Amino acid sequence: MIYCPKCGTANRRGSRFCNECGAPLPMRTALRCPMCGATNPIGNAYCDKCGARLIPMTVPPFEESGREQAPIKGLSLPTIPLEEKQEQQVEDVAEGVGTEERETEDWLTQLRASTMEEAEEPETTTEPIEPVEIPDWLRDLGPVSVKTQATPGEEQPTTKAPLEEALAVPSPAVGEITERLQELVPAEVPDWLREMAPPEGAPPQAAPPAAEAAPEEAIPATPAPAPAEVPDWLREMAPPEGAPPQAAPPAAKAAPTEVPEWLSGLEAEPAPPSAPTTPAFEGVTPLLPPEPGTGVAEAEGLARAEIPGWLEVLRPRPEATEAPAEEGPLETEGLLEGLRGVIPPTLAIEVPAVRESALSPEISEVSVARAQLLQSLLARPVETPRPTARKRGISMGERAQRWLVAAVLVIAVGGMLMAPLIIPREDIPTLTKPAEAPEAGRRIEFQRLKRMHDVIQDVHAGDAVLVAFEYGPAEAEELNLVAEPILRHLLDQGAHISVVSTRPEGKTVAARLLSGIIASEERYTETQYARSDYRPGGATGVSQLLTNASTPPHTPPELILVLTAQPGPLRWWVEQSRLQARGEGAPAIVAGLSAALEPAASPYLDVSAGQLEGAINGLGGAAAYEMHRGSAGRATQRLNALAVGHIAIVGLMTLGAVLYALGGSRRRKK
Amino acid sequence: MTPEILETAGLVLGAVLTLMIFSYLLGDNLLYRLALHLFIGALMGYSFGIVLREIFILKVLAQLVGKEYIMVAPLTLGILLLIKGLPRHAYIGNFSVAYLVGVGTAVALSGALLGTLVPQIGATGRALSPASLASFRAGPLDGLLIVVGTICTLMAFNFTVPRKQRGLTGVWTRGVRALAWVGRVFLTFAFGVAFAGALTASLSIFIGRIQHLIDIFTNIYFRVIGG
Amino acid sequence: MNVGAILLLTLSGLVLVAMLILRGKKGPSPCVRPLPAFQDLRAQAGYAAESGGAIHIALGSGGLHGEDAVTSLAGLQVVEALADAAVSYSAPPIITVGDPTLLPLAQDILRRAYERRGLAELYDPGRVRFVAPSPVAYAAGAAYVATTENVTANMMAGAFGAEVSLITDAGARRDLSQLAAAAAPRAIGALYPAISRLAVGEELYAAGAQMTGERRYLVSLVAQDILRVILVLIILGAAGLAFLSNWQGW
Amino acid sequence: MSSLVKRWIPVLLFGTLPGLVVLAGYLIPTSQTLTYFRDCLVEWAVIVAGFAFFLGMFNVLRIHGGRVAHLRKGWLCSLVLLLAALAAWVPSVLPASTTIQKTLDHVTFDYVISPLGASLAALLVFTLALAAFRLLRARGSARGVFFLLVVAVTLLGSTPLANLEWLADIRDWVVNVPGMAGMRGLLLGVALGTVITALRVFVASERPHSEL
Repeated sequence: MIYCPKCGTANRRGSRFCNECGAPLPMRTALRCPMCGATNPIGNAYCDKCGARLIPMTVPPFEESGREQAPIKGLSLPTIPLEEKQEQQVEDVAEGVGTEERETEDWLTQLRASTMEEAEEPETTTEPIEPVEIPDWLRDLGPVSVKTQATPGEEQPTTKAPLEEALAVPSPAVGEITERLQELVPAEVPDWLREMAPPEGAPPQAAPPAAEAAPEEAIPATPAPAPAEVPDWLREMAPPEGAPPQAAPPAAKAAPTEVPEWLSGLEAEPAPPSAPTTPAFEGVTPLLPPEPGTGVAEAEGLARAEIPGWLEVLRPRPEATEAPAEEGPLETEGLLEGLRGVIPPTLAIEVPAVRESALSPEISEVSVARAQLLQSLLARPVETPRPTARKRGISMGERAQRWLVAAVLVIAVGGMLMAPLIIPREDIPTLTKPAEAPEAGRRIEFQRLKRMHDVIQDVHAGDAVLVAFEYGPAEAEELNLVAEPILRHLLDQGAHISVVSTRPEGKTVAARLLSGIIASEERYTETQYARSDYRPGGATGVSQLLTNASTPPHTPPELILVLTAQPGPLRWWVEQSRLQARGEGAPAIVAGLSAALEPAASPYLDVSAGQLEGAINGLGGAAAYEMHRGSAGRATQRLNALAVGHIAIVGLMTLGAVLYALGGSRRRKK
Repeated sequence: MTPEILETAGLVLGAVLTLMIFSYLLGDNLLYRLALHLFIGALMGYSFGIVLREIFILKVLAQLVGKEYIMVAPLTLGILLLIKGLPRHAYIGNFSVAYLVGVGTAVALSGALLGTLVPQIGATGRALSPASLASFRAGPLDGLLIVVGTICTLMAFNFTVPRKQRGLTGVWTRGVRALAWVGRVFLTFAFGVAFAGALTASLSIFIGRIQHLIDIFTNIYFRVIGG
Repeated sequence: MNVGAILLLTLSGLVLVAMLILRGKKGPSPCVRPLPAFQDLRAQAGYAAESGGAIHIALGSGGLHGEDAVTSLAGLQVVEALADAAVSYSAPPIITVGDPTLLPLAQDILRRAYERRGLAELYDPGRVRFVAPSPVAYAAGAAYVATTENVTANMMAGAFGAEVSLITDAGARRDLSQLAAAAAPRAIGALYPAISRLAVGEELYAAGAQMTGERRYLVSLVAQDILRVILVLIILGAAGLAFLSNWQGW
Repeated sequence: MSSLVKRWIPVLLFGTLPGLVVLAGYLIPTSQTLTYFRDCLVEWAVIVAGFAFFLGMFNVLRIHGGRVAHLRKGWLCSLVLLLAALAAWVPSVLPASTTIQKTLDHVTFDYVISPLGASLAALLVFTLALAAFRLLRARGSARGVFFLLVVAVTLLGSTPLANLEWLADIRDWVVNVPGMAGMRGLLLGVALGTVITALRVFVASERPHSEL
C-alpha cells in the first residue's frame, strides 16, 4: 500500500499517481535501506521495516529541512485570481491544523498497514493484490484496546494484538473460550460464531475467578455495532441461510464439545473425537486442546487459598499422568528392550501430514476457480509494466508529402541548372532581371547597394582593406558567391587585402576563395592578399584584431568589409570599430550578408543610424551588384535557379494550404 | 599520387558524401547516418586540433614560455573545470563554471545594451526625422507605422496580468490587450520575412551543392569520353 | 562613454532590486499569462513517465562564455524545472548541447535533482550529451538522438539558428509532440510554421516563471513589464521630439 | 562554512566580480585599465572554454565508446564517428606546414568537412519547405494564410519574374516597414529579457552555477 503524500489516500503498490488527487506517488523503487535491505518508496525518509534513516544526515531530507532550501519544484502556477488564492490559503490553514492529526494518524496507519501487510505478504514480492477490503466484523474485532492499570486520569490505551493473536493464545477450557467470546460483546460475533456460543438468554456462567482477579482482563463494553456483513467467499463456506440453527452446543461441560452438524458435515473423514474442531480459517491458528478441569476445587465451597501464579504453573497435572496412552507393545529386543509404546520406524515420506485441514467442504466450482485465480495471481512474479513508448513511424500520407516536396525542389533547381548543358547559355531567357537602375532607384535595397559600390569605388590603389571572414564551411556555399563580386571590385581598385576572423575556419575559407579569385584573373597579383590573423573571443577578439591592424607595421585600414551569416559578428565589428576610432576618422564599414540576415541587419543599415555604409544580401544582392558593375558572374548564372526555387516553394505552400483546407472540410463533413 | 589525381579523387569523395546526405530526402537511412557521423567525428577532431593549437600551444604555452605567469590563473580554473567530470567532487568545478557564467553574462549584457537597446531605440526615435524618411516612399506614414509597430510589438510580450480588473487597471489591461493584438500582426510580418530569409539562404546553398554535383559529373563524363 | 547604456542599466538594476525586495516575500504572488510551450511541457513529463520514454531537451549551440550565455541560461531553467519532476517519476530527460561549456552546467542541474532525493547513485552523467561543435552538425546530431532514443517529446529551448528545422523535421517524422522556445529571429522563422506551441523572443526568458512558478521569477517578470513601459515612453518621447524638431521639414 | 564555500564564494567572487569588471570594460571603453582587464578576463574565459572542450571530448568518448564496446544499437555509426575524429585530429598534431600535414589538412577540410557541412545546410531547404507545406496544420487558417502571403511576397519579390517588377516594390515595403517594426520590437524584447536575466545572475537570484 502506498499512501499519497498529499492527501493520504491509500493507493495500490506500484501505482504512479494517487487515484484521489492525482499527485505523483513516490515510486516503489530501489531505495534500499542500509540496515535491513528492504526496498522503500523513494519518498521515505525512514525505512518502513526497521525505521532506519534512509536519507544521509548531510543532505537534510526535504520534509525536515528547516532552512530555505531549493524547494521541490512544485509545478503549480499562481495564475488563479486572488479570491481563489485566499480560499486556498484558508484550506491550507485548515489542512495545516489537520496535518498534525493526519501526521499522527499517518504513522499509525503506516504501522497498522505494515503489520497488516506482513500478515498478508510476509516477504514474498507477489503481484500487488487488490487492496484486501477488511470486513467490518474483522476490523471491529481488531486491536482491542485494553485499559491497563494506569494512574487515574492518564488514559493509556495499549493495543493488543489483533484477533488472530487473541484467539491463538493457549486458552482455558472451551467453556472458558465461550465466556471470553461472551465478554467480547456477543453482538459483535458473527452468526456462525454465535451459534457456537450459549444462547442469549442463558444465565451467565459464574465469571471465572481469573476474570475477577485480573481487572486488566476487563474489556470495556463497546457499543454493539450493526450486524457485520460477511463477504460472499466466506458466506459460501458457511451453512446455507435457511438451515435450522443448530442446537446451541450444550453449555460447556467438562466433556469435550460436540461439533455442530454443519461443521461435521463439512469434514471428509471423521476427525478424531478428541480434537475439538472449530472452523479453521485460513490464517487463524486452531485452538490447542483445552487443559481439563482446573476449576474442580470450587465445588466443595472451601475458600480457596491464594496460590501465587508462579506456584500455580508448577502444579503437577494429574490427568496428564493418569490417562496414559493405550497400552503400547513391550519391546523385547534391541537397545529399547523392556520399553512400552515405542513408535515403529517408518520412512519420513509416509508420515501423514500431522494436521490435515479439518475443513474439506464441498466447495462449489466457483470458489475453486476463484481460489485458483488467486493462487495464479500470487504465483506470477512482480514487475511493474514498463511498456516502451509507442514506436510511431510515418504514415503513407506523410511519406508521400516528403517525396512530393523533395521531387519538386530537385526537379525545379536541377532542371534550371542543367539547362545550360542542353541549350547554349545565351538562348536561355533570364526569368528575372536584377534591379535595374531606373525603376529600382526608389527601393531601399538598391540604395544600400549603390552606397556600398560608391564607397568601394573611392578606395585607391595600395589602401589597406580589412576583410572579416566570419563564416564557416556550411555557409560558404552562399557567402562565397556574395563575397566574390565585392572582392573582385576591391582587387580591381588595387586595394591591399588583409584577412581577419574570429572563427578558426575563417582563415581556411578565405584562403580557398581568394586563391580561386586571384587564379582566375591574371591582373590580380598574390601580393594584394598577404596576411591573415585570427583572434577568438567575439567582441574582444574584434577589438584585438583592430588594434593589431592599426599597429605600425600595418597602415590603419581605410575600409572594413564584414562577410557573415550571423548577426553577432556584424554588431561586434560595427561597435568596436566605432569605439576604436572614437568617432574621428572611423573606417567605413560595408557588409556582405547572408539572405537570412537581412531582417536582423536592417536596423543597422538604417541611414540615420549611420553605422553601416551599405550592404548586399544573399544571391539576389550579389547578382544585382554584378549587374551594377556590368560583369555577369556566378551569382547571375544561378539567379534563374533561385527564382524557380522560390516559385516552387510558394507553389508547394499554396498546395499544402489548399489540401489542408479540403481535408479540413472533409473532416468536418465526416 | 599526383595532385591532379588527388584533386579528382577528393572531388568525387565530396560528391559521394553529398549524395549520401541528400539520400535523407528519400527517408532516414543508414547511408545518411554514416555520413552524418563521419561529419560530426571529423568536425570534432578538427575543432579539437584547432583548440589545442590556437589556444593551448600558441597562446597559453607561448605566454608561459614568455614568463607571463599570469597565465597560471586561467590554467588553474581550467583544471578545476576538468574535475566536473567526477560526479562526486563536481562541486569543486563550480568556481570555473561561475567564472564562465559571470564573464558570459557580462558579454551578453553589454551586447544587449550596446548592440540592441541603445541603437534600436535611437533608430526608432529618429524614424520620424526627415533624414530617415527620405528613403521611404510614403514619407511620414511609413515612419509613423514603424514607431507604432515597434511599440505594439513590444507590448505584445507583456507577461503579468493585474489581479484586480476594476477601474483604471481594467482599462489598462484592455488597452494592453489591444496593443498586443496589433503587435502580433507586426510579429507575423517579422516571422514571415525571417522565414523567407532562411529559405533563400538555404536555397542558395542547395543550388550551390547541385551545381557542384553537376560540375563534377560533367567533368568526369567528358574526361572519360574525352580520354 | 556610453551614457545611454549606463543609464538604462542602472534603471533596470534599480527596478529589479526594488521588485525583489518589495514583492519578493510579501503580498500575493503576481499572475502571469500562461504560455502553452511551457505549460504543456509539464503534461509531457507525466506522459513520458507513464509510457516509459523520455523527453529530449535540446539546449542549442550557444556557449556560456559568449553572446548566447543568457539565452543558454534561460534554456537551463527549463531543465532545472523539469529535472525534479522527471527524477520523481524516474524518467530522466535526455539533454543535448552544442557547446562544451554548457555540458558541466546541465549535468550539475540533473545531479542536484537526484541528490535532493538522496538518489545520488541513480544519477547517470550520460543523459547529457555534447553532440557537435558547429550549429548545423549539432542540429543533425540532436535530430539523430531524437529518432533513435526512446523519446516521447522534443523540447527546444536556447540559442538556435535556422538549422533547428532539422530537429523539428525528425520529431515530425517520429510523430513526437514538439515544443520550442527561441530568441533568434532566424530560429523563430524556421519554427513558426512547424510548431504550434512556440515561445518567441522574450518569452524564452520567462521559462523559469512558467515552469516553476517560483516567486523570484514571477517578480522579475513584473520588473520586465515595468521596464517595457519605460522603454515605450522613451521611444514615444524621442519620436515626438524628432517629429516636432523637423516640423518645418514638410 | 560549507554554504559559504559552496555558494557565495563561487557565485560572488568568481562569478559576479569578474562579470562586473568586464561589463565596466565595455561600458566605459575610454579607460585603458578597464579595457585591459576586460580583454584579459575575456581571453581567460576563452582558455577555460578550451578546457571545457576536453570535457566534451570525454563525454563523446564515453557515450560512443560505450556503445561500440557493448555493441549496442547504432554501434557502427559511433565507430565511424570515433575513427573520423581520430583521423581529423592527426593533422593538427603533425609538425605544421609539412607536406603530409598540409595534404591531410586539405583533404579533411575540403573533401570531408566542407561538402558535408554544405550538404546538411542545403538539406535545410527541404525541411523548411516541408514545414511550410504543413503550415496550416501548425498555425490556424487565418494566421497561417497571412503568414503564407507575407512569405510569398518576400520570396517572389526578391527575384521578381520579368513582368512582375511591382512585386519587388511591395516586398521592399513589407521588409523595411512592417517587417522592420516587428523585428525591432522582437529584438528590443529579447534585449530586455537578456538584461533582466543577466542582472538576476549578478545579484545571485539565479544561481545555476552554485551547489545549493
